[in-house]
Order: sequence, then structure tokens, then C-alpha cells
Amino acid sequence: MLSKLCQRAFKKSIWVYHANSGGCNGCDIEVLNVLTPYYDVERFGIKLVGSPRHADVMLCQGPALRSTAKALERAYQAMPAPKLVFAIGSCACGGGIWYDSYSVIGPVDKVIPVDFYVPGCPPRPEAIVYGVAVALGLVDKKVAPVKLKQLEFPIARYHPEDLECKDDMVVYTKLDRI
Amino acid sequence: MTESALWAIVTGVANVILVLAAAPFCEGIIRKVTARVQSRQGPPIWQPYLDILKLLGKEDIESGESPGLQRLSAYLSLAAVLTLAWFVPMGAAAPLTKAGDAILVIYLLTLCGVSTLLAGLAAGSTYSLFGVSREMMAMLTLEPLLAVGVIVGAVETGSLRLDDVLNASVYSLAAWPLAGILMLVVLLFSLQAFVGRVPFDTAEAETEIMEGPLIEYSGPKLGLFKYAQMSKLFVYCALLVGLFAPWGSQWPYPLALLVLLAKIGVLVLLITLVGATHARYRIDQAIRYYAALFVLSLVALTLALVGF
Amino acid sequence: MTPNLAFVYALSICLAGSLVTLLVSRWKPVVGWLAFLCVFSSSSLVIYAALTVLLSGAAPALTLFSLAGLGTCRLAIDGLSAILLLLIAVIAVLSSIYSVRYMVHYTEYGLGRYYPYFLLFVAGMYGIVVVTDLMVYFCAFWQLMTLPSYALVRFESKKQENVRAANRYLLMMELSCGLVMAGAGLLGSGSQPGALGRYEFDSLAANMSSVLSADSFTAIAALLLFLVGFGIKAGMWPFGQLWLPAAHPAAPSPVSALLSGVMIKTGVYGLMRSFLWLIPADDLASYPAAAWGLVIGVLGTATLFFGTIQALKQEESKRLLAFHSIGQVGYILLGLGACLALLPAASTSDSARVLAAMALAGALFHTINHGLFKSLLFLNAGSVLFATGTQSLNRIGGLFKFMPVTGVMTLIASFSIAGVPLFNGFASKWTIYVSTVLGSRTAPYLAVLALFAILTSAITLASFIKFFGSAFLSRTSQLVKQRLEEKKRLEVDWTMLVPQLVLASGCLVFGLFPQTALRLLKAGLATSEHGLGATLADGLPVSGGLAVAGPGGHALIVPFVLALVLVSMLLLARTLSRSGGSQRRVAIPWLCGYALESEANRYTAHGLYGEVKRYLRWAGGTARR
Amino acid sequence: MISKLKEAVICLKAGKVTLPYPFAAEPVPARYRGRPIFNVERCIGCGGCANNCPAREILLSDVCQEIRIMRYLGQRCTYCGRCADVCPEHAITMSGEFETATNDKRDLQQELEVFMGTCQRCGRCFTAPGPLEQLMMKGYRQDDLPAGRWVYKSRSFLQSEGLPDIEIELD
Amino acid sequence: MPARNVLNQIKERFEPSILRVDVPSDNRLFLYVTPGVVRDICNHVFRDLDARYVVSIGIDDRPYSGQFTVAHNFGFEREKVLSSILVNLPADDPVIDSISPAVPAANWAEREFRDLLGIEPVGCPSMKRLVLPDGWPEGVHPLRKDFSWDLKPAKFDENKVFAFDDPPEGCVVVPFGPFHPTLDEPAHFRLYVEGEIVRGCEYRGFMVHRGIEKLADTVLTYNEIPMMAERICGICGCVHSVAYAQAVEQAAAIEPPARARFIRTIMLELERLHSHLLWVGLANHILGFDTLFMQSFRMREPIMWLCERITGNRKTYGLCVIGGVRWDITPEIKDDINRILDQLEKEWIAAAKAVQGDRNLQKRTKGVGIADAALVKDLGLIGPIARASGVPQDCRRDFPYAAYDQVDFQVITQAGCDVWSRVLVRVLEVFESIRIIRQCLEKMPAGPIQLQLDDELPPGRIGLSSIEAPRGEAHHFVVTGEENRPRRWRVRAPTYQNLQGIPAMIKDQQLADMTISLGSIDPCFSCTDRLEILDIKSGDVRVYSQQEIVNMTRRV
Repeated sequence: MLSKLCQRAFKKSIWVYHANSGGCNGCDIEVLNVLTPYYDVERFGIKLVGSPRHADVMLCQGPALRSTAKALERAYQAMPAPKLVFAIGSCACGGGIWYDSYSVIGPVDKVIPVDFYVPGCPPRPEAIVYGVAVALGLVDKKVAPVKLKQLEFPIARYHPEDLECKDDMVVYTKLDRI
Repeated sequence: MTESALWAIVTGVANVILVLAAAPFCEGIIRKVTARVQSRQGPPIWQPYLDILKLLGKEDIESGESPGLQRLSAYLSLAAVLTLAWFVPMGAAAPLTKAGDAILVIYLLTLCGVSTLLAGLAAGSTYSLFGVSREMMAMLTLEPLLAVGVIVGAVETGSLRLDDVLNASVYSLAAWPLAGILMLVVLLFSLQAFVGRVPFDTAEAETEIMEGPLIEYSGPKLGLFKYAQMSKLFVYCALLVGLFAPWGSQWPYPLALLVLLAKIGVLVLLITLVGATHARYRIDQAIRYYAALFVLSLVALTLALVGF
Repeated sequence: MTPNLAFVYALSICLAGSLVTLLVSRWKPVVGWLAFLCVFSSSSLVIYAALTVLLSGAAPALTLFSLAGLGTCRLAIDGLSAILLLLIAVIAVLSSIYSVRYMVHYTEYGLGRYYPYFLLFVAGMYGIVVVTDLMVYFCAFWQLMTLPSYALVRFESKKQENVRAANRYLLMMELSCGLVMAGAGLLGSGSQPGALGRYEFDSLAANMSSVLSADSFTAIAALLLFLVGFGIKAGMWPFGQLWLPAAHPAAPSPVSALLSGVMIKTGVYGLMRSFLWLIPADDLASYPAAAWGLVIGVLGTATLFFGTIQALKQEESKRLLAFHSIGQVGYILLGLGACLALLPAASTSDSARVLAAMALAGALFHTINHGLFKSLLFLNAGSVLFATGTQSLNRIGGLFKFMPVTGVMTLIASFSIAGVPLFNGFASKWTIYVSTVLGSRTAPYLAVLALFAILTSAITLASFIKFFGSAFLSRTSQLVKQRLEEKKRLEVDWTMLVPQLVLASGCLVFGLFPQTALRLLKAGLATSEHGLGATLADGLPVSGGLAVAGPGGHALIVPFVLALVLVSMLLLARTLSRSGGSQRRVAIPWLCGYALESEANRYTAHGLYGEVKRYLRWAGGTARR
Repeated sequence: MISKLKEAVICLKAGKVTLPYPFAAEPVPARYRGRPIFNVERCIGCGGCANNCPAREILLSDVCQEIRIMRYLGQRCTYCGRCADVCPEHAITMSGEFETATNDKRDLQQELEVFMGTCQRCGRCFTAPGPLEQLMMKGYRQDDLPAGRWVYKSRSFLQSEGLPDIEIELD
Repeated sequence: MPARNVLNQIKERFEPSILRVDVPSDNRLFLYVTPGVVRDICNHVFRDLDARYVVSIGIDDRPYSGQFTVAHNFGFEREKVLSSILVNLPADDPVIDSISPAVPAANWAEREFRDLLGIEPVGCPSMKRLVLPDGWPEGVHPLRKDFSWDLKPAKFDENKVFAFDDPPEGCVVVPFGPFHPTLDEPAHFRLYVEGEIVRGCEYRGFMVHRGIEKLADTVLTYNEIPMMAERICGICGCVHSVAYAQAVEQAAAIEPPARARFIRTIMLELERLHSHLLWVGLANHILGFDTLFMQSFRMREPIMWLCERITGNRKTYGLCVIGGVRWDITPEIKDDINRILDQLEKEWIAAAKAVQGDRNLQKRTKGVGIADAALVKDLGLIGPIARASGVPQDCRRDFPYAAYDQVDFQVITQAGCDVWSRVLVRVLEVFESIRIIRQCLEKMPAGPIQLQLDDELPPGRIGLSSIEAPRGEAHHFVVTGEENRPRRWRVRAPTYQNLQGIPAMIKDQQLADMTISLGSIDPCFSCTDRLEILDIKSGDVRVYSQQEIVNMTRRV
């Protein structure tokens, strides 16, 4: 019975450990910023801790670098389950500008499993708070993959008489002729 | 005999429940007030309960070489504080006043520290051993202060019995002995150190040695340590109230309890404000500070001995 | 068989045994057991004698022989002697079992240089606490105790520093002997030689009242000589520092246990005899007990304070323990001092009488306890030395995993000496604190001394946290790993564990049921005929229940109830920690990610308490590097 | 002591300043550069954005002559707004959208299928190849859509003999 | 002609060894010298002419001139001249005399080009690897032109352990970092601690090496590089992008419009404001004084909002391009700036008074992390560290750039040499920054904010640019090149020099002081480690006494 209660408490008391595996400091400071008066994530029971042993969530900043990948992995293993990993910022999410450089391994999810991505360079504190809120289930995520097409394909190239202008779009009207 | 034993058990269990229930609340107040001082909204007051619940459900990582001892020290940390709660009056007379005296209480306080020390040593991390070293150095200089407080009480009343030292009107409003007042000042100044808060949290110093003795602990063990720390704060405050401001404790049960809680609330507020407005001292500075307090407490003892 | 006769048999067994062991010393597997057999049989006899005395009262003294001009050699076992004899006998047996296996690891030294001396040494200690003559026969037994122990201290004679330590030990012991004899001479010279001899204890005691009233200077000088003489033996500050810390670690560990657990207690015994038993009970008025109480109390506090602080700085296991012997003797002296300080008021105030009795009982209780836990600690240190080959606390670590039984024993002993509640050290320290704190009504300075004693007990805790932590916890050191590879198994075998188990259970029993010990002490004091012992025994409050209480119930402890509460709280905590349904996992230590655990980042004893050591540099005793 | 009081005054004066976000949002500043939004109707597939992206995360791939796929990965975007600056058709706008946290990186992708008009007479594209196309035609740049990266050979690298003794790790 | 004066002074002694002299402007001097005299000439410049050592750069110039080049940069503060002493080295045997014996501050830079370019500094006191990761194979030099930026050598050994020195007797090694709550970024210190006292340390940093300079040389274009330059460091990003743009502009002899220069100045000062407030907060956080941390972050937040309003982002502004800036300051924004600055000034006066009188803070910071003027000179410590040691050194005044020659401000100095002085310097500089911004807003001329650049920039020119970042001087060195990108771009961030002073600052101090001493230089490892990852040994061996240096010089 108590164990169920314990599991439910997890989302209401998140202790975070921030691991910068080679970022530029920008995301670090924004992460610190969300602790400060204007954003104050302690409202949600979030607290910064100094040892990964005490942490529930690891905030990763910066790309995984060759020199820090091992350390990052150790930090991840040092955390007790259940644990979440947030990739904060473009470097952690996708490797940043230097994603293919000789000393960069890439985004942190090449080294450790990542649960949530907060893009931005650096993400504004609101974006981090939002990421936290998504993780806590307070709000739903807003982004979804976008796939846009100027025209439906395949179109028959040589039936210009079937092309029709609707608003700004050129639409092929008689699909059965294809 | 049996009746008094039964009564002791009932009040003792009541004390334990009170400590377990109220300690996280005090912590919650501290966090909330600290947040307000820092212009923040702060966590909900019940946040520490959630923290402990969560820790109880987390994975327990054992990185030390003697896990049995680590477990024992985690249990001991909470058990020692709760045992101490049997010796402190909370709303009613101290439950085990017939099973131990003031000296035992001082040594029980040491036992609380010993569990942390063992925990740090058994974890064997370089940082935790720094924490152990600092914690022990602080205990070395702090423990005598409380001892003087008790001895002054004992000298004034001629008794080491808990209910005499704590509840007799040594420090009550009726007679304000100089030594008692001086000791009150000394213990108020050292309260912050007793409960291990900023500026005297050198042993845990998060930005230097990352929570010191507790760095390797996670899950339920960490939960127990944290719970013990919160409980320790509560029990210390209750002890201080018992030593210096026992008025109201003779009132009927719920009333006396409320008065006690109010007084503890004031102390907690004091701890919060001091903690929020100071930078952490270095261990050598802390030791010098305690040493100065020790000299002051010696003066108090001398005063008590010559009858002031 | 009368106690005295049993005692004489015991002595003869020891003396004979030493000859036999000398003869068969080359037969290594047997000589140890043979010696054990001797010690065991003699100790059984001694224990029989002591218990008989304690249960049925002191037997009349036994005159062994009388030599013209040298007085009579008489052996008298009274309650005080019986208590000491019990202690000596128990620890001698245990350390002789321990020796059997332990001594084998000295490959370079023959056992012929060990067991014969061991037996003689035990005999000497038996003798010194029962001999009644304070001149020739005292000297004889003293030499019987000192010379073999000198040989034992310099057992490892190939090490220069051990030989030096032994020489210094011998010198100080002879000095001590000389001072005591000078004191006896001073007291006895002016008196009428009684039937038994001029320097017979009873004669001296009989003369004491006249000396006190007529020639107070002689009394003071003689008592001062006793104080210094026995003080040197007991390790009192500042004399103890001169020989004790060097001599105890030099000897083989079972002998260290005897030296530290028992032998220095003969000094304490001498002090008690001379300051309480030499004084006629009806002549208290002319005896400046309060002044002597002040002197001994302050000296005791200085001893415990300096000894413990210096111990805090040590980084070698046995040296650390040796310094603690000084510190713990300080507690005993403080108890004795408090007793003396409260004596004058005892006749008028009931509570002062109780407190004085408690102070003496506390001192005696602590003597016993110290014998138990310090011997245990030395045996623990010996086991560690046996397993790892080093005394340096900086080079060992993580032994708990490999020597769990020894580890637990050491933990118990460390808690005992540090005065953690539920262990015997707390019970005896508590008794001393109660008498000093509550006695401050009579002698205010006692409260300050008590405060320093409490402070020192915290320092003791610190140094044993260091001792236990760096040897058994922390991380496995390179040396230990290496030893483990060589030996496969580090835990010592049963002959070395049994004595430790016995001692540890003694610590626990006296810790949980201190009233048993107090009852024993009350019986002991009541059966000592002369002096103030019996008077004080009357004041000792011993109830039938589990509690130990001070005067008027103004102070009390019931360790057993405390234990019950603590255990139930432990169970509660355990239930709580299990209730979340969390899993366990083993992981590598977290060292900030990059570095991995290594010998270089293993925290050693040297690093602990740096700041306190810096602030206490003036107290001396800085560890050798 | 006095300075502690002064500090306390600073704290008290400020009061509580915590913003209610995420329960109530404030508008972002007008110039705020949030997630770029691609207007598929305006895009002419010139590849200017891909050429100027410092993070090199706008990828182009021609499926056939008429269809060019332009994929914006979103995951390593630095939100510098250079793509919007250089777009001749203003098809890219830096929106005020910053609430892009997600549990799946692919949520951030935007893919356009651009219809490249062909000359009905000659079958070629209308415009002359731009710098990017030139690079691609020469083989210097090759966008690898499945891997989400582009492969690029600088001239200096192509000219040298390389480092024959280094084995190259492929990911 | 200050540059000519400096040149003449050097010519007095080294006339025959000078191969070529370029003086592109009054305050830039490029000397090409023969390899044999480089140590002497650097010693002369550093000791006799009292120039400040800035940085040394290795360049792989083989595709163009068939040679390697090494440049030693010095700043002449009195004459306001930045100079570069260049040496060409043969492609097949790139060996150069190390100048570290004469100029201790050059140690890291020399080891860096040894790692990255394979140019061997002969006589360097420490030849341990500096920049590359532990497992990086020997003999592979990523900054050489024949190394592709995305080449990943397969021989990389993940499990290789760096060979650290043994700790001194009685000391315990305390690993500090890469993931430590005091360090926001990865870097590893091996502290040798006896009890609580730090007896020494060894540094294995360069863990944030992302290959930025390589990317600039091979992949990005002139106008993409500012975006990457500001991501060298998330806090002082604007500094790097402006410094880069200025270096390129200087090399190509472009003068950005006056309004753009004023806007750059305003943004640089806003950045200094937020950086100093951030530092005060973080320093207090390190000391456990979280209230002041929170309050200073609270005061800082409006600045961040302001930056967001001006540029569209809170930190990495994306402001700077070659030849101007991307965003203008409109009158409404100007009002906003004034309003927020007034508010900040009011609050900061109160905070400064409170902090200055705080005995509790003084106890923790006075006498801690001492770096005296001699150390400042030898190791080339810069910025608030130098100013807190009484060395009035400030690039804004010494080598004016942007619009700093048109504003009036004070260089704050303190004489304490300790952390407390650094606190005071930073606290007081906040007021100077506010003053500068106000003057700029007043004096800002109207006009365009960006130059239209149609021509390709001329290749092979060298540009130097020094900017006073919040942490000290950031120095950029650019050689322009073909294909719309530079041939070589070298960044010397302030922490690069300041970090070399740490071992001396923390020696024989308490462990608890170590964190704040390290914090007091406001370390920014990402700036320092732009290039590659390596190990650095920075024990006290490299801190020479004055006498030792003199002796060494004589031997040479």
C-alpha cells in the first residue's frame, strides 16, 4: 500500500542533478535560473541536489563529448531507479552546431537513454518549466511532426487541363486519371 | 509500577508519532519561509512528506563495502532520534523519565551523530569521509555546550533527573538565574549548529563535498537519514524548550502540546531566518565560534557553581 | 581449600609452568597450549579464591614465611584485592588462549622468550595485589611483575625502538618502585614495628592516625610519594606519557592487552589502598581528604584530557590504544579524587556519602570495564596486525568485509570505550559523572572536572571513530588486497576469536546490567576490612531492579529499558525503510565521474580531524610520521 | 549585523515575484526567436536556408527532378534566425513558440515537399543552380536524410592525400 | 605612431633577425622573425618592454605557403598596441624554441599547438598532453589541414587512463569534477589534500573541447561563425562574436557603421551586467548563502528580459555579423533600457552597501585565493583578477574598440589580491557598466546598422582583436581565407590564462576555500576548451619566482 503511495509521490518530488557534459554554460545558467525567484520550480517540489545518488532526474546539457561520455554514463548509472533524463538545449537534444565534430559523439541520447527533450539555444526558463510540466503531466506536449506538401504526388505531368487553382494552391482535380 | 510503565509506553508512542508527523512539517515551514525570504513562492508546506515518501520507494544503491553496517546505521539514525523522543517532554512529562537522566540524554544525542559517522565511514567515499571528519569535529566542540546546559540545570536543582532538570522551574519566569540566562543565550547561538543548518552545515556542504556522509546513500536509506535530520531538529527544539521555557507544560494535554508546538514554531522560524541570511562558515571558523561559546558556557557554569 | 591456599597453589603453578615452558619452548605447537593450561588452572584457582572472598568475606591473611630483618611475607585477599584478582585472572586466561595462535607468526623469535616470562608476569601481578608488606616483599613482587614484562616488551628485540621503549619502561618502573618504598619507609620509620613488621600495611594503617595528627608533613610527603609512585605505574599525567605509549605497542598484542588492561591497574590499586585503606575510618577529621581529592581529581582530569587528546593524534593502532589507556586511567583517578573530595561531607550529608561511594564504585567499575574493553581492543588490534602485518591505520582499510567477527568485536569495544549508552563504558562513566556533577554541591570544582570528562568522552569517540573507521570501514587498501591474495582469508581463527567474544560479551553484560557489577563491587568493598572501604560500601545504593540510581533517585539509568526502546525503534525504522518496496542494487562509488576509486583517493586516518589537531597542537603527542 | 538587516530589507522590499507560468503565460517579445515556421506555400526550394544554417540541420534531398524534400530537424536548431534572414521569399518566420518540449525528438521535425517547377519545353528547372546546388552537383555536399546529417568535403581536404594511417570510425 | 615606436624599440636589439614587418594600423604590429631568436625577442618584449603576454598560436599554413607558422601575441598596454611575433617553420620539421621558460604564461598555449598541430616546443617545462582526450591516438593532430573536421580515429581508446602524478606523502587525492555542484561545466581537478588543507593540485581539463576552431576552418562561413562564436560560452557569448567580427573587420579593413559600434557596446555592457550579477549570485551559492544568490538572480532577470527584447534571445543574441549588427535599438527599447537600468541601479546600490558591510561574507573571502601582482604578471592573469590585485588593466581602455573611446568610465581596482577584492571589483563594475550604457544611449548616432558587403574578403590577412569580457580579456586571432571562411581562427578566452593561476591560489588553503577560489575567477571551461580535449598538469611547478625567471632568462 505504502509502496503505491511512494510511486505516486515520485512525480511530486523531483530532485534534479545537472550534468553538463560539454555545453557552453548557457543552458546551465538557464537551469539555475528556473530555481530563482521568477520561475521557482521548487513550487513543483523540484530541488537541485549535488550527488547523482540523490537524484531522480538528470538534466543533461551539452553534447556528449569523447572526454565526458564515460563520466556521463557513470553519472547515469549512479542514479537510483526510477530515473528520468532530460536533454536541455540543442546540444543535448541534437548535438548542436558541432554535432559531427571530431571530438563530439553527438546528442546525449547516443550515450544514455533520454526521456524528455527541451530544445532551445538556450531554452528560456519558461521552456524548461514547460518541459518539467510536460513531464509531470501538468500540460500536454504541443509539438508534433509536420509534413507539408506543396502538391499531392504523383501527379500526371501531362494533363495540365486537370490542374485547378484553389486559393494559392495548385490542385490536381482528377485523381482517377493517374 | 505497571501503571506507570503503561503510561510511559503510551506517552512515548505518542511522542514518537508526534515527532514523525510534525518533523517534516517543520521542514516544510523552513523551506516555505526560506523561499519567501528569497522572494519565491516556494514548495507546498507538505513537500517534505512527499520527499520522504518518494525516497522510500526509490532504488537503494549500495556502493559501500559493508552494506550490513550501512543499513544498520541508517536504521540507527532514525531510531536514535526517536529513542531520544522518549526522553523529551512533549505536551506531557517525558515518558521515560524513570529510565534515564540528563546525562543519558546527552549521550543519546551523541548516538544520533554516531549513526551519521558510521554511515559516512561505511560508504567509504572520499567526500563522505571529509564529511565525517567535519561532523565529528563539530560534535567534539558542540556536545560540551549541551552538557554545560544540563550540568547548570543539575547544579541549580541538585538533581540530574530529567523532570527535575527539564521541568522544574530552574529557568522559569519566577526566578531568572544569571547562569540559566547565559546558557539560554549560548544554546540559542548554537542551535543552528546543533541542527546542522547553514551557516554550520560544514559537514554536509553541498557545494564542496556534496552532502558529505550521505553522498553515497539513496532511496530508503537516504529517506531515513533525512527523516532523522528533520526529527532531530524537532526534538532539539523540544529539548531546548523543555530546558529553558517549560512554562505551560503543566497544562492539560492538548493545550500543553499546542503551547509546545507554538514555541517550537518560533525556534524553527529563528533557525530559518538565520540560515537564510548567512554564508556557510569554514570548519575552522565554526570550531572557533563553538570554542568561544564554550568559554561563555564555562562562565555560566562558574556562575551557577557560585550560586547565581 | 581456603582462598589463600588456592592462591598459593596458583602462584606455584605459574612459577612451575614458567620452568616447564622454558624447557619445551622449542616445541612450538605444544608450548602455547601448555602455557594456557598453566594459566587456566592457576586462574581458576585465583577466581575460586576471589569469589570465595567476595561471597563469604575475607579470609585471614596467610603468612608464607618470615625472614629476620626483612619482615614477614603475608598474603591477604580482601574484597578489593579479589576484584583485581578476578580481572587479572580472566584477562590472563583470555590473552593466553589468544597467544597460542598469535605467537606463531613471529618467525624470527623463539617462544622461549615469551611463555616463561608471560607466566612469571601473571604471577607477579597476582602477588602484587595481595602482598601486605610494603617494603621488601612488595619490591619482590614488583620485580616479579616488572622484569618479565620488561622482557616481554623487548620481545621483538631486533627493533631498536622496542628495546629503547623497554629500557625506558624498566627505568620508570624501578623509579616507581623506589618511590613507593620511600613513601612506606617514611611512614613506617617513626612507628613502632608491630608484630608483623614495620612496613606491614596494617602497621602503617595503625600508625596513620598518629602520623596524621602529629606529623602532618610526613603524612603529606608519604602520600605524595605514593601518589607519584603509583601514579607512574598507573600512567598518570605527566608521568604516563613518559613510558606507556612506547611500551604498550612494543609488546606482542596479548601482552599489550595484559599491560594495558591489567598491569597499570595495579597502580590504581596502589593509589586506592594508600589513599582510602591506609586511613583509619574513625580518624577522618585529621585527614585532609578534600585537598587530596582536589589534587587527584585535577590530576585525573589532566590525565584523561591530555591522554585522550594525544590519542586523537595517533595513526598507529596500538599506540593510539596506549594513549587511551592513559586517558581512561584519568577517569578512574577522577572517580577516586571525587570520592576523596566528598569524604569530609560524607559524615554529615547522606547524599554526599552516597555520592562518595558512587565515585569510588565508578572508579572501580571503570577499572573493570577498562580491563575488559581495552584488552579487547588490543586483541582486536593484534588480530588486525596478525592479518595485515601493520599497525599503521593509514595503510589498512575495508577490513570489515574480510574480518566481520573481529569488526563487530572492535565496534563493541570502541562503543564501550567511547561511552555510548548500552555499553559498559557508559555505565561506569555515568557513575563518575553523577558523583561529580551532583557532588558539586560539596566541591564546586567537580562540576568543571565533569564537564572536561564529558568533553573528553567526545574526543574518545572521535578517536575510535577514526580507529574503527579507518581500519574496518573506508575502502579496502592496497595492502589489504595484497594480504588477501597471499592468505586467501584474513579472519583470524577461533582461538583468537574466543577471547574477543568473551570480552565483548562482558562489555555488553556490564553495559546492559550495570547493577550486577555494582553489586559485585559493593560486596568487594564490604569485605575489605580496613580503611574506608566498608564505610563507603554502606553508602553504595544498589537496588534489586534493573536500574542504577544516584542519591535520592536524583539520577538514574535503566540501560535495559533503553535497549528495549532502541530496539523497537530500530525495528520501526527498518519496517519503514522496507515499506516502500524499493530494490537494492550494487554500484561503484561516485567520485564525480572521471576518477575511479584508487589507493590514492582512499581517505586515511592521517587526514581526519585536521583542524582540531591543529588547534590542539599545544597538547603534545603529535604522531610520528 | 547591520548588513544582514540591509539584506533583509532588500528581500522584504522585493516581496514575492514568482511568475504564474506554466498556469498563465505572458506574451513573448516581438523579436523573440522561437521555433521557425516554414510556409510551404512560399518556399521555392532555393536552399538558401540550408546553406546558411550554422547547425547544418536543414537538409535538402531531391527525390526526383520535380520533388525536393527539405527537412528541418529541429533538434539541434540554434534559433539564430539566419534562415529567416536569408529567405528571399520570407517563407520562414521565427515564431514565438518556445513550448516545444517533447518526449520524442521526431516531433520537432518539419518536412516540406517542394514542387520544383519544370520547363515544359526542355524539362529543366526554371532557375539556374544556386551555390548550394553547385556544391551538391560537384559532390561536395550530400545530405543524408536518414542519418540526419550532411556530408561535406572541404576543398582542402579533397586536395590532400588524407591521413592514410588513420582508420576512420563510422557511425 | 605607437606601433612604430614599439617597433623601433624592438629593432634596437633585434634588427638583423626581423624578416618582415607589417603595420596595418597605428595599433597593430606584425613582426616576422627568424626562428632562432624567438625566445630572446619574447623575453625582451615581456620583461624589458613590459608587454603583457596574450597568447601563442600555431597555424598550419602548408596549403598556402608550405610552412607552419607560430605567432606569439603580446599586448603593449602603455602604447595601446597589440602585436604578433610570427615565426615560419618548415613543413617537414616543425620545431620551435619554447618561450615558456621566459614567459611562464605561455605554457598552455605551447602545449596546445603541440597537441593540435604537432609543432614541437623545445624546452617547454612540461610536455604533458594538454588538450586532446585521454584515448586520442598519438600523432594525430586534428588542426592540421589534412585532417577532416569529422574524422573520428578508430583507435580511440575509451578506457585509457591519464597518467597523473603521485600525490605528496600524507595527502589524499580528492577528485573534483567533471560533475561537481560547484563546477557548472566538466573539468577535473585532482586535489592533494592533507586533512582539510589543499597541498597542491593537478588539472585535467579541456573536457569541453568541441573542435570549434576546426569547424570554422573547414565547414562554416564568415557569417555563420559569429553564431558559433557566441556558443563558445553561453554567458559571454556576445563578447566572442563581437571579437570575432572585429578581428575579421580589422583584417579586411572594414569599418562598421558608428551606430552598429554603439549597439555592440551596449550589448557588451549589458552582458557584463548580467554576468557580474550572475557571478555574485553563484559565488554566494558556493558559499551556501542562497538568499543573496536568489536576490542577485532576481535583479538580473530584467536584464535578461531586456536582452530578449532587443535581440530576440536571452543569451545567445545572434547580434553580430561581419560589418555590423542585426538589430537596431528603437526609441521604445531605449526607454526600456533606461527604466530597467534605473531600477537596477537603485537596487544594486542597496545590495552593494549590504554586501560591502557583510562580515560573514568577509570572513569567508578575505585572505582567500591570493594572487599577487607578480603572479598576475607571470601567468598573464587578466580581468577582475588582475584588477583585484591592483593591476589597472582593462582592454576597453588599453585597446579601445567599438565605441569605448567615446565613453567615459573608470577602471575599478582593489589592492587586496583576494576573493573579497574580486567581489568588490565586480560589484563596483556594475555601476560603471550602467554609466557606459547610459552614455552610449545618449551619444548613439543615427544611421545604418550594417554594411552591405558584396566583395569577397581578401585572403591571408591577419586580424587581432581584444575585448574585455566580464571575466577578462578575450582575444581573437583571425587569418582570413578563401571559400568565404577564415584559414585560422584562434580564440584565447580569459579563463585560459586565469585557470593557470588556480594551483598557486589554492595552495595551502582549506578545501572549503578551494571552491570559492576557483569560483572567484568565474571559470568558463567551455571558453577555455574550444579546441580539443587534453590533460593539463598545472602543479605549482609552473609558478616561478621572479628570481628563478631571471636565472632562466640568463641561461637562455
